[in-house]
Amino acid sequence: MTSIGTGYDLSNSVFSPDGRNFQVEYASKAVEADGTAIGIRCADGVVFAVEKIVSSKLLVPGANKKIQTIDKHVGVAYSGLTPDGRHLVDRGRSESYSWRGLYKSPIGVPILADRLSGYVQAYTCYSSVRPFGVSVIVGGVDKSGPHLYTIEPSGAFWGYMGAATGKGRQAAKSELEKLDLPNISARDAVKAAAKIIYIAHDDSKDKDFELEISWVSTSETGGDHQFVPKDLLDEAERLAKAEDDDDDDDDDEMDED
Amino acid sequence: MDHMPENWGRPRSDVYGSYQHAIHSAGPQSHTQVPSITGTSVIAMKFNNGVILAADNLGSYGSLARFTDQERLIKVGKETVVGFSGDASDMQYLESMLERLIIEDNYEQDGHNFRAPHIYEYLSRVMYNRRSKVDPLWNAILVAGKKDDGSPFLGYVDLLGITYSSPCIATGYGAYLAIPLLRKLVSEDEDAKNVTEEQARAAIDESMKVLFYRDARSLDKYTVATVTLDGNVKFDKDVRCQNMNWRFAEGIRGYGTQKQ
Amino acid sequence: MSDPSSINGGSIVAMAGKDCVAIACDMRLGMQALTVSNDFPKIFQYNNSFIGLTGLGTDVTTLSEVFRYKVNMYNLREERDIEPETFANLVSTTLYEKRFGPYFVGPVVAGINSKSGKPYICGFDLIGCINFAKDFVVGGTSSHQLFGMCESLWEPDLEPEDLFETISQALMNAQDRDALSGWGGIVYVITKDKIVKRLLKTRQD
Amino acid sequence: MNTMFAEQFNEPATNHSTAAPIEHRFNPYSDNGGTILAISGADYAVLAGDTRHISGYSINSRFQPRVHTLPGEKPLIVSANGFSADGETLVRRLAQRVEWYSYNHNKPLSAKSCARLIQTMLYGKRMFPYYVATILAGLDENGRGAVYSFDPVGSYEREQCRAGGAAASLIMPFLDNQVNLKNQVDPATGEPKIATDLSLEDTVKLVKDAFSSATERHIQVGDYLEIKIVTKDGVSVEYFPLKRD
Amino acid sequence: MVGFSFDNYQRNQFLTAKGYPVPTATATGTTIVGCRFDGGVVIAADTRATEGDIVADKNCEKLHRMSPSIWCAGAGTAADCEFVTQLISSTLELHSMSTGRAPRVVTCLTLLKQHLFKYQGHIGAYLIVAGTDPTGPKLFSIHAHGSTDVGYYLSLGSGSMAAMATLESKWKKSMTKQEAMELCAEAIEAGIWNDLGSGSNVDMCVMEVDKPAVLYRNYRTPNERSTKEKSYVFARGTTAYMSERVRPTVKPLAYDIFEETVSSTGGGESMEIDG
Amino acid sequence: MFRNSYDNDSITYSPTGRLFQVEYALEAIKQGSASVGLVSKTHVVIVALKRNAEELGSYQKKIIRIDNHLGIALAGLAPDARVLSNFMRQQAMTSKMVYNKPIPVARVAHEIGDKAQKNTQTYGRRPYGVGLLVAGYDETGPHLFEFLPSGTVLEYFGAAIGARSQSARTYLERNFESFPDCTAEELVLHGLRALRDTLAQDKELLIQNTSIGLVGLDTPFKLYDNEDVGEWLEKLGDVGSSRGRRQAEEAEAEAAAAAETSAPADEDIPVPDVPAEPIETDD
Repeated sequence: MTSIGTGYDLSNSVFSPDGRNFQVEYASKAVEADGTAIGIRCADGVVFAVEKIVSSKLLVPGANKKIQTIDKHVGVAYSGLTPDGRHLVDRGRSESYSWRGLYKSPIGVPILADRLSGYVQAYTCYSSVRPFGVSVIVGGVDKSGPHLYTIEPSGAFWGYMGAATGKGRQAAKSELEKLDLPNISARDAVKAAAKIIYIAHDDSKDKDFELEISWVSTSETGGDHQFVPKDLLDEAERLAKAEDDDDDDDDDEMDED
Repeated sequence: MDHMPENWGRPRSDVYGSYQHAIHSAGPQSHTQVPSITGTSVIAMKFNNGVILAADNLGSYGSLARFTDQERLIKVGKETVVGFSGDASDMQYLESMLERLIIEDNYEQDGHNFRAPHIYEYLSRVMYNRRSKVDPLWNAILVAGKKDDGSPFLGYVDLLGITYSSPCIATGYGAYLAIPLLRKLVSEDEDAKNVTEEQARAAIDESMKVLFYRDARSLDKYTVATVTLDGNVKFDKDVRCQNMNWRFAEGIRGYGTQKQ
Repeated sequence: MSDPSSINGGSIVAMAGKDCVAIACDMRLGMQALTVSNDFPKIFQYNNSFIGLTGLGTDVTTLSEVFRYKVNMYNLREERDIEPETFANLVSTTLYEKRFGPYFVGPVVAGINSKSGKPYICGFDLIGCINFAKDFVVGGTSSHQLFGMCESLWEPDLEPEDLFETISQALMNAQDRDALSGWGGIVYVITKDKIVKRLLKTRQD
Repeated sequence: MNTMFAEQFNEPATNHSTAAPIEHRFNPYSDNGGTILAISGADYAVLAGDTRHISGYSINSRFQPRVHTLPGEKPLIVSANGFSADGETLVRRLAQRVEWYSYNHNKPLSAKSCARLIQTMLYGKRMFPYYVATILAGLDENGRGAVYSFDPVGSYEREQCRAGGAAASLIMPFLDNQVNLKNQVDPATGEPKIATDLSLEDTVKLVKDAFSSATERHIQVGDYLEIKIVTKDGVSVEYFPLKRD
Repeated sequence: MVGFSFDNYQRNQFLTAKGYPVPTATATGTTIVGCRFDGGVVIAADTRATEGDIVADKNCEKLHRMSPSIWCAGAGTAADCEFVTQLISSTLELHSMSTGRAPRVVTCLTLLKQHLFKYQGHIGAYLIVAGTDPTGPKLFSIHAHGSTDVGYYLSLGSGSMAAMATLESKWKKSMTKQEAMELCAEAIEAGIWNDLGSGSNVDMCVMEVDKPAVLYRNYRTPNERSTKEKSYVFARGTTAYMSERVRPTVKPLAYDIFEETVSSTGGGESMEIDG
Repeated sequence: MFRNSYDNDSITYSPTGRLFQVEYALEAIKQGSASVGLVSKTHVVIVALKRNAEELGSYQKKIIRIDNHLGIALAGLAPDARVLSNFMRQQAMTSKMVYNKPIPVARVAHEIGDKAQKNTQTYGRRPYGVGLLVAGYDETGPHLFEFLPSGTVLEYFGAAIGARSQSARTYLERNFESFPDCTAEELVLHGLRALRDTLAQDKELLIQNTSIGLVGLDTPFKLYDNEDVGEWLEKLGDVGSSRGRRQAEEAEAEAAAAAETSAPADEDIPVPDVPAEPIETDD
């Protein structure tokens, strides 16, 4: 790393001679350390899934949600510093709340993603703040259809049909590419998402994890962002496990289930 | 041709009286002190398995029956119904506030949902604070649903921030015409335990009919909403007054001494 | 500003007992908050009928003279005493005659019918609507207080001496909570053949 | 809404020729009836109120309790009566202030201090007052019953007993007479009677009679009587039916 | 009627101008109803008279007899109801003596409305007029300004809407006497329980064709006061007084007895003239 | 402790994406005495060890009542906890005033989490130096949350923070499966046993140094201090440090935990300094 010791990486809003903002890059490291999060844009909606690393068996299963809701119709999943993620979600909520106050209608997902990325970008511009240590997948259904975006710590945002971030993003991305996007149904996308999280999970590094899946779909949830029903989650997890076992039978010892 | 755009589409001044320009030219310091499009009574009562309420579908502009498809009962959250009488624009403002309240409540999806007492308290604070600014929201509101202990809840709040609960409540003319009928069934909370949903519905229908007979700003088309203790909310829309009787008027001639 | 019937202040109460009635008044005459006199009795006797007149001082005096005149005329025409019932109707019509320019008074009548021996009490509004009562009637600026007192203290069939205690306590405690009444009290306890008049010992403020 | 009746019955001779336009001014106050009554004794205090809630000539609710218990280990009871929206708000805000007091000072608020706090809160709205007659009841530092009464802008006084609200003027002289034995002399000596502490049982009887009498003569009083009693053991409640017409 | 005297009018106008508001008379918040049935008509009223928020009379009479078969229920200013019905009642009596026939209800109605109209609403009487005459049972209402109305069922007063709600929901075209009586009683009770201006008891009057009217004073009494917890009779001597004067009741025609102070008791002799 | 250039403030990432200032704030918690929390199906218990600054000094308040249904136990900078508890009380009262509803435990816990996060992203502030165990009972049941200065808020069946809390955690991990069916009393005793494991060698649980908070179904938050603790300690029986009794493997775990703590956690430092970096950059 050429950054250390140069002094150009000690403050936000400072470029190095070769035009890099190291603090933003370091923030991305925080993202890479956290569990995988993915988003899938399907035929009439969006599916989110996260791999929640279980650091203690005293944690209450199912209680510490990582996927959050920004508005009725918008969900968000992220990897990185969870408190930073909550901060950004808070900002998203007030954007969408004030939009409703002004226009008496739900905010469009592209506009929301645009405003959020602007907010994130602002945190790269000043020495008095630090960049967000999260990479955010935000998606939902509005009157122009389903949308899925990721927002990077730099404030850059892109639209996706399938997005992944966190530790296992590489594996997840290659799996996402195999899907028939965006024609996949919401239900199939849920099952696919479960499978991808299981594949992306690295058993050698993290012992235990919890799967969390939510969706927004015109046909399944009436356009509202909700966690998927328990039976569907169980089924998706069962299928994912079965497949994961098949794949990994040779090279991995399965001892946790 | 009237060249003043603000007059277009208004009721004719020679028939309905001139438009109150004070409303239009109100400056930022001047608060709306007069309701314009209004809805009349909302009536409600508890029964053994919940609360039932009704409001007709008329939006009046003074004495003009301006809108005949005004919905004044709304579902808020999962198991609460709020009924509005009074100014329609203030009602819509409150509606949007409640919608956003519920959206905020659903952010966490953590099993906590606002129920009737919480929505009622919120509305009460909003109404009282606005009256304290001498800038009231010109409504009388009923909130119906479940209490925290699972029993039926019914509460009233109005433009002054006055609040009270009772097993039967009605706003507007309903307080004079419907309450005597409803109170015969449920004078206290205990009485509600002996009233079935069918009996309650019959009493509500009867009251709406009496209101249509005697309240000049009412309509014979109304909505009935029922909240049951299992958390269900049922809306029955476009209900019509049944078995009305106007024919006895045929037997009446004049106002006293006229021959039959 | 206070209405005309509470410029001068004053209170009156009448109660029925067992073969007896009592009527009592305060002694105050004021000009708004200023007390002018503590010797302004408001009960007048015509034959065996008693009337208590509260309200505008001038009307109290005027009406007491009007009634004296009218009762005297009745006596001369009819050659008999006036009964309380008849007197009550006389009061009523006299007041209603001034329907659109009323005397500002709230009269109370009490007496015992000389034929039947029955106690009779009644009250009026300022235009002569009679309020027939079996228990008690009140009037004047402390009428609210008197209603509360009488409703709590009164009970049926009180003997004359008990009736005196009850009506006196009602009057005194009521007028103590009214700035416009007080400064003494007079109580008449009337039985078929005896009239007991007592001047109460009360606060003088 | 009751102006309808006022026009019909109270003002038949309304002058129709007034040229001024009809002005719909918003009046931020109204009257919701209700009567309250407090009596303090040697080791108790009683605060009672009817439960009828009215607007104009209508009964809004037959059971809307208006006597509130403040939070804390040594509870105080309070009722603010008149314009019910102001009354409810005052009591709720007071309850929160009392709770903050116990957080900040690690001890319950005494009756005396609570009375002063109420004064501050009432006077704080001197120019837009809470339209209420307020009574506070509890036990003082020595365990004696204490009753404080307040006017709408915070003038207050500790008293033996006090009635407030719609029928206060009917009840107050009765209390003077029966609690403080005003205008009574001892028949044996001719000396004025000296008031002594009433037993709790007698007090409750007196309260019931005061209210049943007020119900007879005041149209706003009725339905139920709620009697709250503070003793060193806490607050107990008793209900008593009143006439409903 | 001799007519009203306006002697005090100017003085009172002066007082009003100085800012003293005119005190209100006993204005009865009231519930009154009337209802026809097959072969007759029934009217009913509550019995509460109020002065502001205070109950002035717990059991007053709001049903007034106009003629043996015509009765009138009154709401509004109590004195006006009392005196206007008295006045028209005597006019009717004279009329019927002059014609030798029982008065008709429409005659009563016309006399009342003409009188009230003349006074332009200043006589605050709101009346329900009912009765039977050779043309059958009749039921009317009159407002203070003199307008009248005909109906099968009517209600008036501050509790009129509570009563009307009951009537509208329970009334039917053909009813028996008993049904009509129960309906009216229930309508009045609706006023008693729901309207603060109405209370106490139900008075009722039933008028059937070819029968004398029957008055049911206190037809229902749902508001008896329960006994008090304590008795408040004072020990004799509890009230201190400064002086006492005892006199016998006044003896007939001996007016100068005022000048004497007689301390004996003993009953007076009653006069024979009244006998 | 070595000093690097990335730990001067809370708004600078290290090249590996860490926030040292925030991590140091987490260390501050370990300077405080231990607090332990645990949950059954119906109740939550928080217990805490109090310290006094010197022999004659009073003991530090460790458990704070927030509302009828809610309380917190703290470890670390007590003044910071006071600020946070006041904020929580404010939130709880607002909820009661505006919604007539006791504030949901999860929501108030996240409120302080979000508040703490802001201190980690803006220059001129320092992260809070206190960890909290938020215990409460609401309509979704009993809840126990651990709040950390990073803004992290997680829900646990059982949690321990503060000096030597690893020992308590070990106890909790070994026993937590039995917690759900515990009565309130059993739960308190479990809590005390876990707390006992955090004691220094020669110390024992006394009525002066033990605080217990209990809340749950039909049980408004009840704080036991001083004399009130006596009966609980009697029920507990053995109040001494369990170090002497500890088995070898546990001693090992303890050693590891002690290694984590960079400064010796002396019992007589009530408000510990953050080692290496004094917190003088505060605003």
